[in-house]
Amino acid sequence: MMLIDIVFYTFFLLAALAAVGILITKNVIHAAFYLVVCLISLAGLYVLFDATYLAVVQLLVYAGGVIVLLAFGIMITNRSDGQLLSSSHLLLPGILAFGGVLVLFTIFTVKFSPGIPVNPDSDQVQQMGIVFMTDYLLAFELIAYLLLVVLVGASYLAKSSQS
Amino acid sequence: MSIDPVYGLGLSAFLFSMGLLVIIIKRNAIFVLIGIELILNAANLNFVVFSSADPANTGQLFGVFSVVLAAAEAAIALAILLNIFKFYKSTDLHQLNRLKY
Amino acid sequence: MTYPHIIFFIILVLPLLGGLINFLAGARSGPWIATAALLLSSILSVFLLKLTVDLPSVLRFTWLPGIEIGWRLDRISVSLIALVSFISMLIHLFSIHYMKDDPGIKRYFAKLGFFTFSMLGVLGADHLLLLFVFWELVGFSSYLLIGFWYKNEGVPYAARIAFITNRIADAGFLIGIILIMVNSGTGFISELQSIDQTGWWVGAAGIGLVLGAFGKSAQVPFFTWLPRAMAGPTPVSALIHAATMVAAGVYLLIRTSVIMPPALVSTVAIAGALTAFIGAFSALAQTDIKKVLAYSTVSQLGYMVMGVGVGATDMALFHLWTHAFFKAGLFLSAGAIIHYFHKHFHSIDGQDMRNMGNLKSVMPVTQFSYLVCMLSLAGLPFFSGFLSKDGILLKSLEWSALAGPWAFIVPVLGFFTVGLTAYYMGKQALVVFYGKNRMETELVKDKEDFLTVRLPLIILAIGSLGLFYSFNPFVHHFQILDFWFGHQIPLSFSMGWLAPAISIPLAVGGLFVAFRSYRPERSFTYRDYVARGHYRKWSMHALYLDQFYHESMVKAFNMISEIIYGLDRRFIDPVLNWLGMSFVVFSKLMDLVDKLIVDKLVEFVAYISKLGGDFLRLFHGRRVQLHIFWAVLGTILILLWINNFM
Amino acid sequence: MIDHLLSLIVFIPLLGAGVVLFLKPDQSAIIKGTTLFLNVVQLLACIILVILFQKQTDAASITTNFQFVEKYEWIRLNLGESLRFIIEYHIGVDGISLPLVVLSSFLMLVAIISSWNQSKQVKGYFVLYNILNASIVGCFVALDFFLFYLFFELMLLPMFFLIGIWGGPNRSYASVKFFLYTLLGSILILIVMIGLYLGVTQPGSTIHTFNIIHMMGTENFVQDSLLRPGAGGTIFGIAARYAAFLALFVGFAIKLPMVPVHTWLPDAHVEAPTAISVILAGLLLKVGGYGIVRIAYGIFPDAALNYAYLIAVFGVISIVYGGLNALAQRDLKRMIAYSSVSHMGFVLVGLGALTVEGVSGAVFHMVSHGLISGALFLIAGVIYDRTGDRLIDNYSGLAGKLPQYTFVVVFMFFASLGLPGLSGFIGEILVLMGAFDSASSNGLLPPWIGVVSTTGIIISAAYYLWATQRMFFGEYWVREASWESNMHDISKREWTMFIPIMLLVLILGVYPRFLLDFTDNTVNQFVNYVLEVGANLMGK
Repeated sequence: MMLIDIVFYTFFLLAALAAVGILITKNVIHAAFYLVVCLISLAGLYVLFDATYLAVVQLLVYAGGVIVLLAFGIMITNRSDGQLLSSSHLLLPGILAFGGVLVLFTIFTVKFSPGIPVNPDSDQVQQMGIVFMTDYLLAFELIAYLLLVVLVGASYLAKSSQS
Repeated sequence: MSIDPVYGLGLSAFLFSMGLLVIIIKRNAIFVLIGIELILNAANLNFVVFSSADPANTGQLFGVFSVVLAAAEAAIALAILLNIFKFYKSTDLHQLNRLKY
Repeated sequence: MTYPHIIFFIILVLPLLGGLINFLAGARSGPWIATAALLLSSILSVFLLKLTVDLPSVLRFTWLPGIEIGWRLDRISVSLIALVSFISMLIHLFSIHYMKDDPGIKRYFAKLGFFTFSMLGVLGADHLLLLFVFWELVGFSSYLLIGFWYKNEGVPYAARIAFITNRIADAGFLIGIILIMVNSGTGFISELQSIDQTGWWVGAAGIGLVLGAFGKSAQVPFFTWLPRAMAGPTPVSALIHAATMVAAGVYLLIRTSVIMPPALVSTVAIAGALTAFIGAFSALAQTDIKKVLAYSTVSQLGYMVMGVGVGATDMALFHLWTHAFFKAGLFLSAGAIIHYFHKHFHSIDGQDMRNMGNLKSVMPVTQFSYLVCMLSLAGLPFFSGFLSKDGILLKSLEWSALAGPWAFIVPVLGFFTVGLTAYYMGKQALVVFYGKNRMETELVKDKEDFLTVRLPLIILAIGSLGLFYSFNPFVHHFQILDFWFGHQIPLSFSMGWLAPAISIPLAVGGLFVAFRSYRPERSFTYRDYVARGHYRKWSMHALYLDQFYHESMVKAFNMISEIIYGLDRRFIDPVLNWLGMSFVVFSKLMDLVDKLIVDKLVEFVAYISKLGGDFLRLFHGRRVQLHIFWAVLGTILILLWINNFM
Repeated sequence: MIDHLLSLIVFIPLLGAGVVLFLKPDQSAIIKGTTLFLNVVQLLACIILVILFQKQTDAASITTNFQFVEKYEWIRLNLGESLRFIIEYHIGVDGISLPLVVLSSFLMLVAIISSWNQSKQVKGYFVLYNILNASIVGCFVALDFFLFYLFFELMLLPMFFLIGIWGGPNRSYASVKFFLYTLLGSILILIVMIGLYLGVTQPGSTIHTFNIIHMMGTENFVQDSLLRPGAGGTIFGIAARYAAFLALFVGFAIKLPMVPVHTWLPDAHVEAPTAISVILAGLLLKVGGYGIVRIAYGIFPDAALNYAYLIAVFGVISIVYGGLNALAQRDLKRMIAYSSVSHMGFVLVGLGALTVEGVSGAVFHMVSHGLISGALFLIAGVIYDRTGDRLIDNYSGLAGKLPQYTFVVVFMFFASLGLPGLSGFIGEILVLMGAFDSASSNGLLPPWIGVVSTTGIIISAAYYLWATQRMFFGEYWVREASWESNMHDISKREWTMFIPIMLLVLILGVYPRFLLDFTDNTVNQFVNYVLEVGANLMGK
């Protein structure tokens, strides 16, 4: 058992447990923090899977931006009367779907993963930068515009409701 | 690195299923959003796992796109949620039946 | 187009042009312009006569595709053209005086010009169709002129009756023309002699032509329109209803009698004699100065038609000619009298002879002209009327001798009419010009205008003298007839002296009886004139024919039209509507079927799909999240399915 | 340009409709001006057409005699290997349709002037008006049955609205009546049209066609068609071709109109606005007559010969019956409407006679009656504009008050009752000559037809003169004192409508070859065609 394995399993378990936590908690704030844990764990896993750049992005965008947004949303919408909305009558269909998907994906994993070659790591960041600016330039630009539009749109939606 | 991709894929499947379960059984819209984030991350993990086997790292590339899209989605969804809350004074999905029929 | 035709067209168009210019010019100068145009026209027609005397001038052209029509100017037509334009000129002249104060004087002269144009066209036409065209125009202008004083009561009716009576006759005429054209291939009057006269159509066409002529020439049974037409201005009566238009029928008969079957010709003779008699009989009791002349015109036209019927077409034409002068003279004299009364005694009916008397003292020239024309009409020797009338009577005697005993009705009626004519004319002259003034007021001395009154009267009176036609009044051989018909075959009838021997005593006798009853010194009252006694009433109302027509035909006709209109509104329209309604009922039925069966079927189909929808709705709609569940489930199943195949 | 002259004439009014459609409803002056201008252009095009039209052609038969022919495939569906569904845009004129085309353009122009003071919903009025114009002209030039039927039906719609919206007090009844009557006729025509389409193929192929010219060729009928000459099939006990002819004839006779299917006419006329009455009497009735000549007679010459007598009898009945009805009328417009029935009877008699004179007369009478009845309805409109009343008995002695009007009225009344020198006479005399000639030349009609028809001219004289006497002669008097102030004589605008018509009536009356030279060649060929082909087919 190497150190790296220990780190891996730690992140692995953290992510899985955080997801379970999200499921079972009734408090939205808790759920949001479980999500943060899950996301950070996943960022760690990304590093272990040689995706350092994405791991950084994950930390910056998710753990930073999205969660803050989420927290604001929770704070604005959840009134302090303490009524927590979590229970549902849809437990059975949810579990069915959960089971079904899990089984299916497990089947796929078992079926396809043996064929995946293991790749020696390389300097990815530089390579990705090149690819972004050459092969995927259009997509890159589009996603930039999309973000801009979303920025404007979100602020507009939020603002128009004020008046 | 020599981690077996099976673990990654398994975790991804688990997270996806979990997100789905959250989406289906939770009544609070914010939980649903969180569930969606989980699903997106599951998908991202999949990208990363496969990317590690790919010399061109295309998976990671798309992971970046996906993260950005998830961020955009979250922003818009929260804005809509805000409006819905203004209107209904609630985020209970079971009460949002105005568009039914 | 040859030289004579150019002149003819100038003659033809001049009256029309004169009338038009008159209409555009002022009321003062316009009539003179119209008169001048006619003067030019009559001078040109004399010139034309000189041109065509040797060779008839023929002009033909295609009017309708396949139908050639044309003009023909021979001695007869050109002579008559000269006559018409000359008399029309005189009447224009007289009208200037007569219509001086009428506000519609421009309209009047325009219509008069139009009439003259049409009449000249009738005379110049060689083709029956062309003749018919102008024939109708003549009728139309006559309608316009009779109806000239359209505001007066009875005038519009008179105009309408005149036109419609003529129209009825013309319908027959038209049928006759078409039958001739269609069956013989020609409609030229000058070629009628040479056409093949076999087939049923000849008789029918002949009857048609005779009908047309009878209508225009006011013969039995159509004559009632002519006395009514006296509602028009008196110069119009002189021109149209005495001298020219009514003679057009005779002219037509003269020209077309060649194709008529003998039986028809005999009928014409009898109808003519009958008309002559009825006209003279009706003139006896008239009190209206113009009505007397009107019935006398009917009677004289009867003579002419009788002349055609007995085969004396030449004499008929001659009588037409002489009649034009003396009858125009008589009418103009009457016009002068009426005008005199209208001017000086406005409140008195200036046409009622019972108001007149001793007019010789104020109207000497009129009296002279009237006397000459009257004696000519009465048929005394040395006057033109005697010559022509005796010609006809003599021929009728000859004809009846050949035709059989029944035919003697014709000369008998003819001679009887001579006596009647002399009687009523003598009576009229005595009542109007002699005796005592029968009005409350004194007569006013008023000089007759020379140019517009005396001149036309004198010219017409001179034209009525027999001197121009024959120095010897008892010889039935006239230069003018030679001129018209070429060398004339002398009468073969051995008793040429018989006609004058009978007619002169009759005429003198008639005048004598009139003198006995109405001699100047004898005073007679209104009562003498009021129609009493059967004979006077029948005479006054012209055998009640007019009333008969009105009561029987006109009313029946109107009633039929009302009935038919009722039929249209109450039967045909409702039946069609009912048919439409039955469609509506049918459609209501269909509507029921639609509602109960078709609609229900459609609803059933809709119900089925609703059931399906409701079933499918079970999977949706309750919760938003359920959609996701189903979607995932579906995806899983699809993926499993794909996996199975892979 | 010259090649498409006919299309131009047909589509100029549609262009007008399009332009007017895009104008604002309150721009009435521009709307009227546009319509007027385009109509003048159309009339000029018609005049060019007349000038370029060859009076005598080398064509040997009626089927090849058309000029200015335009022929394009319009609708084409391929139904498998050798079958095709083809509708052609096929137009052309010959001597029979040319005068009617010009007449319709001319009368339309006059009617625009007549409706110049129209103020109610001007835009809609003129849009419909333009459509009406195009459809009428289209009817006269169409050589494809489908195209003809299209225009024939298209005519109905604007007419329905023009009567139903702009008409008199009882307009909805009248318009619905008009619509239903003519629709019934259209259905009969439609049935025969479909039957003919299925029975006729293009020469030398198996493709069915709507081409009228092909339908005239007896060799183009398919072997198993009921309508093939000599096929021997019957419909309701009548030989199929005869039944088809009767259906067509009735369809067009309703439009003509013929007694006893005429009762829509008086109602429609009384309710329609003046300009529409003019078009109705002047043009729509002619479409019926034209349809009989071009389609019923053209396609079924044998049936035409067989039923010539019947047609003439109905013509005679129309003449006398319409005339007597006119005599009974108290409403001026109704009287004129019935006189139209009477006069269209002459057209039927002329067609029944099937002689050159008769058919020439029928065509001439259609044109002449178009002008005269148009003017007569304008006349009724003049007095109606002044007082809002058309009852003859409500007026008296108008001659003194309105001399110019009286002049026009007398002129037109006498033109209509057939005074020589005016066009009405020529038409009538040609028809009568035809009727009498028929007895001796082709033996179709006995002479009594002509004799009884002649009574029509007496009856027409009776009602016209009676109306004149009652309305215009005598002392001046009108029923309502309030009318006095409106009693002014004919205005300049009204003179501009009357003068051209009067001139044309006069010219046609004095020099009928002005028109007959155009029709003569075609009519000759037409009569020869009907007589020869018809006799051949009847012999079969």
